[in-house]
Amino acid sequence: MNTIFIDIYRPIAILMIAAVCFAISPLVMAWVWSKKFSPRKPGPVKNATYECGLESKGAALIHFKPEYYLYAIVFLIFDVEAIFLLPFAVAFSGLSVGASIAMLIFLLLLVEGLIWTWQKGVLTWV
Amino acid sequence: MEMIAPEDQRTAQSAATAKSEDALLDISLGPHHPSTHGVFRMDVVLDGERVVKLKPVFGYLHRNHEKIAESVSYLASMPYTDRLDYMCSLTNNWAYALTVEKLAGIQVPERAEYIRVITAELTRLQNHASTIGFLMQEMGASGTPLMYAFREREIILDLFESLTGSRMMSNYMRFGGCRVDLPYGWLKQTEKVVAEFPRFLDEFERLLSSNEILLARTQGVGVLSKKLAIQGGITGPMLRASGVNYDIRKVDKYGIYDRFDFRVPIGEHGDVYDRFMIRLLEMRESLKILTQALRDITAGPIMDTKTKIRGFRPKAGEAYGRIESPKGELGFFLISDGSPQPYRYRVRPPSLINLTVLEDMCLGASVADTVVIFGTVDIVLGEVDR
Amino acid sequence: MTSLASCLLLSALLFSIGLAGALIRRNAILVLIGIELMLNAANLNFIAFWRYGPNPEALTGMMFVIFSIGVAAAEAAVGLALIISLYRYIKTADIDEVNSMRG
Amino acid sequence: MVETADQLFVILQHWLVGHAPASLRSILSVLLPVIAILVVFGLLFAITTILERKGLGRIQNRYGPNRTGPFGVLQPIADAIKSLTKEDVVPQAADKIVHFLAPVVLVLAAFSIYAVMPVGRNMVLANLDAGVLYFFAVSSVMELTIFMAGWSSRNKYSLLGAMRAIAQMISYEVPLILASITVIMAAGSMSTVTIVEKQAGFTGILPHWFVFTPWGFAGFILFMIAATAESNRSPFDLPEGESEIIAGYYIEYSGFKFALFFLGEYLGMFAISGLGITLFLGGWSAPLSFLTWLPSYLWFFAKLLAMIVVFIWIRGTLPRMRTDQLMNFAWKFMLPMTLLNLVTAGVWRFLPGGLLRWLVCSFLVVVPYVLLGRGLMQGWKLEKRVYRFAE
Amino acid sequence: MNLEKIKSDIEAAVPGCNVQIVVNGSPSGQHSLLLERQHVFEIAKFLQDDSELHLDYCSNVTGVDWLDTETSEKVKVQRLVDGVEQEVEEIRKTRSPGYLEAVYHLYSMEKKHGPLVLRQRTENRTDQINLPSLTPIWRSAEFQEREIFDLYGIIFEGHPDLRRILMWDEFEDHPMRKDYIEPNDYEYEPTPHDAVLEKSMQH
Amino acid sequence: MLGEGIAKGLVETARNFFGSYFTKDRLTTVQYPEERLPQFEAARNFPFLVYDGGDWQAGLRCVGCQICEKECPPKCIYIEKSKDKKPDAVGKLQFYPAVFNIDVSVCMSCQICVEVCPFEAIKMDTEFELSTDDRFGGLLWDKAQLAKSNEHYRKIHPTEAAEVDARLAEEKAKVDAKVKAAAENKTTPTSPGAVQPGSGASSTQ
Amino acid sequence: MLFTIFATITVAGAVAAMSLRNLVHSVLALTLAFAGLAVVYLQLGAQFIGLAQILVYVGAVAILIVFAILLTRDAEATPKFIVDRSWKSSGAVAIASFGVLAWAIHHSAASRHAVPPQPEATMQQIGNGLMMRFALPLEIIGLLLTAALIGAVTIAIHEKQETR
Amino acid sequence: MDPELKNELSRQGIFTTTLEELYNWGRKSSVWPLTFGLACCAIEMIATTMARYDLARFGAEIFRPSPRQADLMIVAGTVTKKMAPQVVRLYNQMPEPKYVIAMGACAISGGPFKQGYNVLKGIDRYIPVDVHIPGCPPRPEALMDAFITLQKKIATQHLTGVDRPRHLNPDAPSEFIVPEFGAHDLEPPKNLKLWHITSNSSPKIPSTADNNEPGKD
Repeated sequence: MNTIFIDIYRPIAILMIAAVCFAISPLVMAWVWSKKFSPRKPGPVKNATYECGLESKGAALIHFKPEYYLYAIVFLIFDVEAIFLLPFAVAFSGLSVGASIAMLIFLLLLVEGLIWTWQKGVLTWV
Repeated sequence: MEMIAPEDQRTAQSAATAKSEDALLDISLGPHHPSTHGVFRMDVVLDGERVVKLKPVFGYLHRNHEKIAESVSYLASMPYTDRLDYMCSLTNNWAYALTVEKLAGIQVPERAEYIRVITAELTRLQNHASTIGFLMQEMGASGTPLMYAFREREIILDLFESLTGSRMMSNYMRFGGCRVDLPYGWLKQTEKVVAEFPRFLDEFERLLSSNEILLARTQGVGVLSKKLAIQGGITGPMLRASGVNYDIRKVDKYGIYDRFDFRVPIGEHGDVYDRFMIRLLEMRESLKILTQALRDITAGPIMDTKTKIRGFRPKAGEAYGRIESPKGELGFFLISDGSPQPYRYRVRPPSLINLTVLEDMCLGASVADTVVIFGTVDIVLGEVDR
Repeated sequence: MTSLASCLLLSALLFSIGLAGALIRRNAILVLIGIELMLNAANLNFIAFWRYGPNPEALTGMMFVIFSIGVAAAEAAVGLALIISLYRYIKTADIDEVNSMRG
Repeated sequence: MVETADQLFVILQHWLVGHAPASLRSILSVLLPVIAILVVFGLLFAITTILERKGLGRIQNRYGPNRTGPFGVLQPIADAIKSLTKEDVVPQAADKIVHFLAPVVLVLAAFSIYAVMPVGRNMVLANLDAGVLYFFAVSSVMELTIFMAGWSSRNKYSLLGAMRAIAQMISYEVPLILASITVIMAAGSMSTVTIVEKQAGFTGILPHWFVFTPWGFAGFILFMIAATAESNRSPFDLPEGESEIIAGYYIEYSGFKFALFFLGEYLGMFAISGLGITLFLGGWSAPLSFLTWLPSYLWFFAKLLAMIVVFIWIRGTLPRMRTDQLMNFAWKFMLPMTLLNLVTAGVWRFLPGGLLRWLVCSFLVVVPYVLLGRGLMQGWKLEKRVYRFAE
Repeated sequence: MNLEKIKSDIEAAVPGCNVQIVVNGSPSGQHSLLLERQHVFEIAKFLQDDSELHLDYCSNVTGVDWLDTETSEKVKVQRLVDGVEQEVEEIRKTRSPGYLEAVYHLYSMEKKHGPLVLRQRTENRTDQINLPSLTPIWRSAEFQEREIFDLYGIIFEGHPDLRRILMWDEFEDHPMRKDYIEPNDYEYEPTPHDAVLEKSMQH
Repeated sequence: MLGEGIAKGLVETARNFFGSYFTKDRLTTVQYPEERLPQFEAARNFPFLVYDGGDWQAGLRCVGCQICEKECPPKCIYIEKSKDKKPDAVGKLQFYPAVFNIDVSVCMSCQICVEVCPFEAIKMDTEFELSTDDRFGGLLWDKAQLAKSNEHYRKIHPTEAAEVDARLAEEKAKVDAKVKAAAENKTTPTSPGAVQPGSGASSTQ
Repeated sequence: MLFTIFATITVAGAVAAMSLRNLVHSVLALTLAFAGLAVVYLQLGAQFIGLAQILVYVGAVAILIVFAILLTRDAEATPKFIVDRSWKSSGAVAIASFGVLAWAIHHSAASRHAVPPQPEATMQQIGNGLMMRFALPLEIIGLLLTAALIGAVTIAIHEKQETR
Repeated sequence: MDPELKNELSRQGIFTTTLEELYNWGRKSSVWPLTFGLACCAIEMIATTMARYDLARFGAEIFRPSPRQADLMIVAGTVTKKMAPQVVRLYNQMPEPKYVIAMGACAISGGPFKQGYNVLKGIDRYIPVDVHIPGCPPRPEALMDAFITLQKKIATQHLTGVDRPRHLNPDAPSEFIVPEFGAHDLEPPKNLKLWHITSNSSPKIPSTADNNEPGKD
């Protein structure tokens, strides 16, 4: 089984490794450059958090409003829905009307949820 | 390194106590921020992305203009007025010259008045164009409208430079007239510019004024009610966008504005879109004035011959003079004690006073809106802080 | 070396880590993460049994996992909503404190 | 001859692999295309930066960079050298590891997408059965990296930008997937190669691209809007909204890490454009039947460049949207439209071919668009205004 | 606008108030009303609400510093009030305490007339420097009064947010006052001048 | 309709994009170091001192009257008057500036010095490429750096210079006439003793 | 060999997720565990499941958890004690359960089957199966998702209105 | 390298760019300014980037709003005492190599507002300035000239050796003291490590000698 696995995914794995190298190699080069020629000079002001030229006050712990979370819920549900839709879509050309209607019902169920949330005002960003 | 001012500490503390309740974020936009027109700073308290409190912080460009002016002669203040609202130095010149003329009772020759009107309206054109450009920049339009606006501004600046010698800091007007006469061919060139300017306005309107994103970003945002506008002493296009018909060119009829036929566009909603459109419409009206002024300008002297340039000493007394600068009512208040320097020299800066209602307009808006609303106030820091 | 046994062992390990986390950690979100891990361990079992089981053509195990992912998502959404709701009321996501507050 | 030109790189690869020692062959057969991807898209990134700067310049009545090298083409190299030798500042308060990982993982995810991108006939790294799903799975990792960047910087603006980025990207991911599903329904496969092959035929001289169907056209438009939002391009560039939150999530990044964010962002843009081309614009296939003699990869990159030009054009024109409008647009316009489009695609299959099908499906797409568009405009109370004048 | 009439109107509307007309000697002819501090608020309210005046717009607020030395300026203003009585004025010159002054320029947006100039004066320049704030009536005075507080040190009672506006909060001086001494940072002065030198020498 | 305005805007930018290849209006860039915009006659940047004739020391019109120093709003001019006198442009014996410094790092290019100068001695230059990394040396211009010939003045401000020249010539004629008249009355020149033998004025002329 | 690597990554991610002090780090580690698990799925021939795992868990659930963490703000300020008071007994339970499971796996007959060839599970098959045999569960899961959506939103929106 | 030799070699088509030249070329061709406008000069700075003058031609149109990504700080306008700490802090937060152009009279010396109580008399009291461009405000061309001057300056910097620029020298400081607000003035009023001019105790004597003094005996 491993052979199939390797055959399919080896290019992807090598691409990923190459991509990591691609990303890290300039950082390494930059590091070498800084060691060799241009020393890094950290300092209390230089490494302080940027805040429009003022001294940073307060921690950057932003308490977000629950809207973000509501959107995330709707997103999650529709993401999962997409997981079910994808195999259906692949098989769609060979499916009967009945199966398609089954999917339509599935969709309508979710649309119902969407309409409900819409009416609840969840989809309205405040 | 401790740099938090006591007032900041107070707000920090109050915000901290509020935070435990409602989890607010206080963030400062500026003094170094891409869209605060320089070094303005807004201390904003955010609830999510909604503004619940906004305190403008001034003084990052407080250049002591008034103090310096009180120690130099009347004439020497003239180049300093250029640097007040550095986008429109010619109207500043005019306001100052007008006030000194009031203070000393000087008459201005007719040709000079025409020149003043022409330069002031050109100034208004370039100021409004770049204001709209900057506003679009603040809406994130990658510079294109700003570039178009500055393309036109450069054409007008060429006129200014060929007349006054400098692109921005004209130092052109004098008590009782203007410094130099129009150079040869200037009027013709100006006529050409005025004739071609509507093309730019049309382009701008096609580019922007029906753009859905712009409509969505501006309509219903930053509404300023008529009542609050009057209360807060708002002037200029911002006031008129809120539905108040008050244009000092019409009210005071200073200079020779009563000779021209032009209209004052009035907004209804007082939102960002109105302020944007009022400026566009005002530019068209300015073009009308310019056409008339260029047609009617008379020959004659440009300086009142009785006025001395050096050793100018008005009688003791005081005068307040004001004009409709592109940003609003620009006033100068001078107290003379008979010496060559003004005893008190005060600028009534439209930019500063238009900011009075900034918080009221921004409450409940998002950060993005705040920046845009701030953009429509059209301030120049040199004038705000002086 | 991949075999059913190693898959199952990995699954058991994940399950135990999830269980340990869910039991030990005080933060409710981490408890939920632990539960999520345990669910994943179960999923792994389904896949492993589908792969090495007697009747892989039926895709039963796979289907089960698809549905399980759906259920897990629903669980996560509701669970986290509950935590947030709880946090809103008693300003903590610490289970111990929640317990102590309930007496 | 045409065939050779078309398969030039495939033949080249085989030839090179054939000359390599046997032990290296298998690895080399993968490594060559991988290196090709890195080089080609890395170069494309460089070209696009200069193209964008010059294109924006032209839109704005100016030249753009034209001094570094002939016509300014060496500008990206200068930028790279500058970035490489720039000091790397990591804020004291930052979460150092995550701060470092974020750009690396972003580039990793961005490059991984290209594994399923068919850039030409027989030129795909891995023809996965679930290729489109792979695309979405990997690109969803990019959202997380942006969060990592914004959160680890411990900066208010960056966190605000990161949250905006996530909210925006998750909101537009659903329409993106749903818009793609219509194509999968028509093609009956999630393999990117199969999808392209399905669009290879011609009727007369016109190709069988999915964009030339009512649902395909609507889907393409919706896909492109969602793609613009996914890749954080103007007018959806809120996460880095310069005029509001300064530089957004990468505000604290300097030196080459910052360049990596740029790289990742552009790679994401290419990838999503590539997917759009694959799904709707027939991938590598020629646009007109008499143009098939040109090599397939040329067509792909020509289409990609065209997409990039459109992105630049849009960026040069439009102002930025606001968070709430962006979100409302995603959930109240994009999502219903894509769902309806899904149904339209289903109806399309069950209706017999001919004019009726076109009419019905066009109707199904256009009417909701008009209704929703009107509704949204009215909901936001947007209108052209008339002003009164005082004399 | 007739200042005499306004004065009598005010005195009729706000009983017991004392309003003086300060005559302005310049050709501008903008004479002003000097208010005393007890009734300022009522007077301002009246000016704003009166249907005839309707001064709904406070354009400009200015702080002025009049030094308490025997300055000719101060006396000149007085002289103009008195017209020709120059000898009397010489006697008064012996003791003329300085004061800080706030000048308000009012207009009407509704009626489109103006300006009406109001003045308020403090008792002296050192300790009794409080004035009632007119911000509650005209909001446009908010920043301007803050500025006067910052630069002149007049404390406006009833101002909603009286903080320094232009200078930083740690700053202690009031730089627009006539006797303010600037910090000496003219170390480098390639074109030295009398005025600059004087400033440097003051330290 | 949703999208209509956006499309209009896109058309507008596209028109500008393609226009930039065809019309000068849509490609307004002037590529600075190679191409330059023509300088306007009125343009001004920093002052310079005009001298007549070939020798700047002798021909300097400035008489060191210090009016500009007093009137300069930012006080960037520093003048020390000479103790002796030398003949000026019109031949009248005048003082001259022993030291004339302008700190261009302070100058605000307001042209007030030019306006107040009764001797047409100080004029505005149009030179603007003055960037330097020498803060203290490079930006304090002394008399030698400031002195520029009348030809230069004529070149940059032809109309104005012509007027000035005419006026000066007139004055000179008047003075000449006076001198002539004086010479007819008295044989001795007005004040030859004031010109010291070692001064640059007499030795170079 | 490969399996060991990915299993190690998965376990390491899981352990890190459960033991790190900073919750955001935990989530990031958790995504690593999920990704590792997804690779294991791929290795087992379940391509669709593996990619769906990444899409749902890394792309959505992790984001959801991140939002939850940022919403419960004090959770990010690391508390002094991150573990339960009864962590010893809980740990023992976990270890014991692992022991039992491991013992069961070791002695199970199932693990001694011969390894069958890789089964085919194309998208086509999954789609057909989903729409034919599993159509009813599909509808039920649709219902469940809708219910979860409504339920979760109800719980959260309650807050939203309260904070206004 | 000897310029004649280099010319000879490049004429022969030989690629002779040394590391140092490549480094300097890269730096000078890609100078990203900080979005940083203070006053009047800022408008001219913006005008410089606009279509007529187009600073972008030099590869410098990427105005970065964050100091972390910027190379060049154009101090465009009057630096007030209230703003000075922020300017210095922003400068400090920029990563090396970083350059400063003091644009306009105000930034160099306080300019016309020099006599103001709240105006810093030159930004070089706190941060090192690479190029000064006088003018009030300098024309856009003048700013471009300053930019070219800066590019020339960068091009002549050496990678090693005693005369190497600050950012290559491990001992040279990269951040400078941020002044604090005092009761009457900034504390300290100047950075003594940078500000070499000692107080001119006899200010009547100009600090630079006049060479060609005709009247001096």
